[in-house]
Amino acid sequence: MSILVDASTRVLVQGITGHQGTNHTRGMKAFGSKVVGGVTPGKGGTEVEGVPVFDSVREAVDATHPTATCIFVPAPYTRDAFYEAVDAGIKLAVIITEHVPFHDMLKMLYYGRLHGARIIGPNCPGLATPGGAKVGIIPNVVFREGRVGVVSRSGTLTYEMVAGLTEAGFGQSTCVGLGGDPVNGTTFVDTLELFHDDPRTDMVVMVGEIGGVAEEEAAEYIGKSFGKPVVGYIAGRSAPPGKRMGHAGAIIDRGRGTAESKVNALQKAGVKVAKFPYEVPGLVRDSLKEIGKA
Amino acid sequence: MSILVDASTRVLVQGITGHQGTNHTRGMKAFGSKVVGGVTPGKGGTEVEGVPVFDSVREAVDATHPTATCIFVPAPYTRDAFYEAVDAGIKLAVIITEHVPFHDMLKMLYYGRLHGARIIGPNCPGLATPGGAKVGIIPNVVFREGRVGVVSRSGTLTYEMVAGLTEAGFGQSTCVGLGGDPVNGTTFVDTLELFHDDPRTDMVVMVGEIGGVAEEEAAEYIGKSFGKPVVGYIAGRSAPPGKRMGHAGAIIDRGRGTAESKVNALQKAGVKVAKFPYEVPGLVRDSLKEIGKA
Amino acid sequence: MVLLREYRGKEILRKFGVPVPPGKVVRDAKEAEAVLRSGEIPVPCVVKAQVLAGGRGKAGFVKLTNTVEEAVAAVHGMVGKEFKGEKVREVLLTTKADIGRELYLSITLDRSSRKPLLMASPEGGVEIESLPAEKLLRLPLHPLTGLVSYEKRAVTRAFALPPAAAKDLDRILDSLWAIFEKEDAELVEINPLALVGDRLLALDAKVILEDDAMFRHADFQKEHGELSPLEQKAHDKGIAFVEIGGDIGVLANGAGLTMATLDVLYQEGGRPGIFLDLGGTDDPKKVVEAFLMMTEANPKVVFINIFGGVTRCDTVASGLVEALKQAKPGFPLVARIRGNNEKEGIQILRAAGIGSYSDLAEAARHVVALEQGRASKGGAASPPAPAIAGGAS
Amino acid sequence: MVLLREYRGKEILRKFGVPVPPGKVVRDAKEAEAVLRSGEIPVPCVVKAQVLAGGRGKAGFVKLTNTVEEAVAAVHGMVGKEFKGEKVREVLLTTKADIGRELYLSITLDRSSRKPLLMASPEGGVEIESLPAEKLLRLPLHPLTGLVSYEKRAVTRAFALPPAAAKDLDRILDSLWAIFEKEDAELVEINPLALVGDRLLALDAKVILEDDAMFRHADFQKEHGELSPLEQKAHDKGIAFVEIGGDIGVLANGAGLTMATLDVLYQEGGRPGIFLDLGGTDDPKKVVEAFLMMTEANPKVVFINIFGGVTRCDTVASGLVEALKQAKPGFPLVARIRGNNEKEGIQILRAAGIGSYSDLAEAARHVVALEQGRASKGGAASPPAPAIAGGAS
Repeated sequence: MSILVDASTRVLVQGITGHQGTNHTRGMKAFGSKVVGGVTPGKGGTEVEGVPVFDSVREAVDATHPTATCIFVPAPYTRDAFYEAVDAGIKLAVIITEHVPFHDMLKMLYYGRLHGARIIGPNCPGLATPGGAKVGIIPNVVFREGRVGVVSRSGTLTYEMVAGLTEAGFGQSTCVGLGGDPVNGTTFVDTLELFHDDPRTDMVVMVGEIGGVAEEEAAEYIGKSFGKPVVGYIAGRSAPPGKRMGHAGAIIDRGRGTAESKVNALQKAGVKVAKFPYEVPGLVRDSLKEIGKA
Repeated sequence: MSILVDASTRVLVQGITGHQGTNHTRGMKAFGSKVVGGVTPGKGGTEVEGVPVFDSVREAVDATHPTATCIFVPAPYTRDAFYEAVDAGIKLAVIITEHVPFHDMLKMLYYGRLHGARIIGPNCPGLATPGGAKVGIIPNVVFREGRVGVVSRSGTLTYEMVAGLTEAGFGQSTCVGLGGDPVNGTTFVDTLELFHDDPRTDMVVMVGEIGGVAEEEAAEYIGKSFGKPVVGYIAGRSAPPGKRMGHAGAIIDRGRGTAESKVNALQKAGVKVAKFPYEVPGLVRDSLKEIGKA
Repeated sequence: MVLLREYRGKEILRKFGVPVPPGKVVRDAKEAEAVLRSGEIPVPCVVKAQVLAGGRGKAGFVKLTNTVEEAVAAVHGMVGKEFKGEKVREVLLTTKADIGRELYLSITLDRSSRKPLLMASPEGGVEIESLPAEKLLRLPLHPLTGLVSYEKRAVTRAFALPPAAAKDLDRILDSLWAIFEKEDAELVEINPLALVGDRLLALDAKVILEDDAMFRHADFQKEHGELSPLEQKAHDKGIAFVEIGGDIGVLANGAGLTMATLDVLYQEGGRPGIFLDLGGTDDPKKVVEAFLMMTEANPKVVFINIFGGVTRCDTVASGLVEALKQAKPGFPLVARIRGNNEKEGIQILRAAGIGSYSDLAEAARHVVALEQGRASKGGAASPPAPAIAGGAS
Repeated sequence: MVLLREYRGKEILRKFGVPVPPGKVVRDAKEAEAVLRSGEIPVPCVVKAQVLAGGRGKAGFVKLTNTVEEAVAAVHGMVGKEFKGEKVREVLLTTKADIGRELYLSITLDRSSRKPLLMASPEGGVEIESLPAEKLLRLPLHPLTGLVSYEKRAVTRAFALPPAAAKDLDRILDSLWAIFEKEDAELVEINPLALVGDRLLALDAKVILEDDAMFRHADFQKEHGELSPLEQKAHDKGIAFVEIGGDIGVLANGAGLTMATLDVLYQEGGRPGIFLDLGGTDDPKKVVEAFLMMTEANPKVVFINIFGGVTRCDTVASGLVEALKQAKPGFPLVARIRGNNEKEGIQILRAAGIGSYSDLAEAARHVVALEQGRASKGGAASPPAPAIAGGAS
């Protein structure tokens, strides 16, 4: 087992004929993912990396029965591409595209929820189950099969973390990059709930950033009901304060959202928090020892 | 058992201080329904028929924990009243109001679905489980406890039917008035599915009208998987043809929607179709005999 | 249902950016001549009677004219004529377009999927209704997202247009959705949408707005040209009133009960001609108004069949008694009132000398007997003594 | 994030029907005098520097003036001054309002509930941020329904206004939602919303639009007054660039990795001063541009920390080598590139004489040693020989 994707996952690539779409189709196939089809309007009937291209998601679904879609289409068209996937019955959409307006994302989020479709992203590196499937753009070199779950709001920092784990000998069950936008389709808490129920995941590494309160909410969930060890890292301890969002920003956050607040909340919930990325593997080793798995 | 409402149902009345709201609060209480609260903005703190009135649904929910709401507010405000009920966590809304724009109803339908909230109506007489609860405006005099389910698109014709059953000695498990508008929150098929799973319902009386294809869809469902006897009646065999909706109307219907089409579909599905309302009790008797229940 | 005539539909299309040919509405031949002579609408031009019913082209109410004289004659020939019961009061003069292809587009409500339905066909025009199903694209739209670009692409692909027209189509589809949504339409239909050169042009428009949503469009000027004066009057008072040929007036409440009543009357050999659906009311004044309206329609006999839910039987009975006092109608009256406050209602009627049936078939038989002169005709104040049943208790 | 100055925010409010006091923007004292003498803005009037940062009132950048002379002097005293790093270029002259009460209203995104959040307080004004939580109404709105009337009623109740003002409030709330939704705003804030007599008036406006949604607002005129010229240049090229005081230039990809890099540099005692987040690119030209921009900022040392996902290491390496050829920078360079096509990238760098670290801490220590002159400084073409680790394979 694993969460969200595994060897049975059938991947559709929306925007497959674009530069990114083509490159990462190759990457996903190299990882071992079953990329069954691609969509680019007007390019139906062609092939990319041996994958058949369709004019519409409906046609691709009818012909190739994908179970997940990886969306690379430009931001102005992302929302409609997602609607198209949902309307064709796809229940997992990984949105790589960055600069999707959050107004669009809010509508997508609830439209997806209405149809039981989950979004990972947008502006995310996707997710991967080593030995199973990758849907997204995380470099293949960093992975190794194993039992540590990874969930991260950052893109490249995720790669850094996973590479560090792999080098230290800790394989991963599934790695999920949630995306760095203000509104994520799937949150830390959502992902932790999945890891909680996954017997193949012994513990979780959680990579957060300053801003928002998703890490604080995760801490609350972990403290209450998670039960598996968690190692955390929060990027941005030394970052300069961001631009203010009028009075409203200050009122909403009320002191939350800083690195300090996040680290404190996580520590209070029993999470071992690394000060620097390279401390993570050591803390993972400690955690696994404590539960007798290393 | 019964469907949708029973003795444990706690009813909220939105628009309780209006003429209709007040009258039918009295009616519901006389039926035996637990009317726990009412809402009229600006009238919070007062009482109607011994029922406490609140300014908002949220306050009413916090104080009285209703499980269903009966909406009497005027059509221009119905959509917002429903949103308010859903946002406060209510999962069953019976909308009596007529002349609700279908554009509003479409939005309500999917918003309700997103939150797991069911709508009965709009423009409907509501529903009642004799010996349990009534949420709506069906006259109390017509009911009798029993094992025949009734579902109808018509208002007053429902009363007529139920009264006929009662006079003939056939009590009802639950009577559901779906409403006569083009878009119903709950359809024949939805209701039949509930009756299918209800051990207290031996058979169903279904009252349809010309227009739309809800009866044809019900016939398809009954033919495939209902399993209990159904007696049907379709009003409007002799009605003059309605005004045409451009070419689109003709194209959409393609011959369906007429009394003939509905009667044929129902008969094909094994439904005994009455030609006139007063034939229904006799057909119910026949059906119950056939399954050894009369 | 607020049906708009072609030119008003086209005004809405134009407002939302759909290209329509220049046009001018005239009310008589003189006005037509002035418009044509001024060159505002050049000849050759198309003369189109502004009526609501379909099929006017085949009936000669749309004419292509080549000279001012021809056009003026065509207008003259149409104004004042009747088409399917509607008198022609306005005629649209519009420029002739050089039609390459005729396409079909519409958005309406699909009751079955409970979604707006976009229908599109590369073969539009008058024969659209007999088009085989596979030539018609049917796309259910989601009310929460509106028209999505992949759906537009599906139409574009089906239409196979030159690039400029394809761009027009994209915009027209957005406009169509905007009209449906923002104007609270029941139907927006363009048939034909014509390919003229390499551009698109809406040559006809069928727009139906939703009556119930008119509270959001306070500035909208209503026009119910398709209603008879009495129907219009009833509509304005919130009473559903339909007149067709027949002798029996039926005053019932609720569409279902009204229809069932007709079914039974037909079955008994009667000819119901006026249907008045009170709807849900418990305002006695509305009952009085409804009854007075029924009196104006002058039926041979009136059957009052009420089952009270929102409507209370005593309200109906009081209203009825009051109306009889005011109208002193010459026709007999048969009543059947049941439901909420049934006993009180029956008592009020009885005090005024009106009996009330409990059984529908029996009541209907008596009505038909009165219609056919097989029962004694009395004034409303002295109806035939009906069986006063106890009703459901 | 597109921050708008007060007067532009008020223009949007006005467009959506929110009442704002008359105002006129001037750029110098002479212009101010002309406006005031003409009576377009009468005295007494309020003179407000148009800057983006908050707190200008307390710093003397908002002045109530009673005569034309006072007002002109106030404008003269503000124009050209700096407030929190921003030079005052525009001053708003606006009529004085007789404020009865100050209220607070805003809609912004609540990341936690993933919904727009309406915040309202009957006690607005400058102290809003220190207001106790119970005086602030927080209403999460649903993106699919927008602002619903029961939510408006909750605000109306909390504000307890006279009837005319309550009506104003109802309309203002609708406008606020419409601005948030239709203009793709991140924030619409009115503070204070003033009760003047028995009516409401928006005396200030804070509107932030969403940069990412600008494709829907092609006509919108952008203005990024808060950015330095280099930051602005970077922004236009889609590169995130931040300058604060410090010596080390950091060129990384992704916000998380950039922040983690800073964290490590600080930990090692360094003073990073310029951050350049390449984002996801595999266009070598963008790498060249980014590096040239970094050169313009003139750091003591540059640390390139790339982990390739969308970005490919060989692309970055090629871009880097090309940029070095063009720029011939005077500062030393430390590189760490990992991820997609890592080996190819390292090889390209090595061929150009640049080594690449694998270990982040080690690389950071070397960067800081260079910054502090503790390591040999060479040109970019001859960096200190780093440990070239194999990287993750």
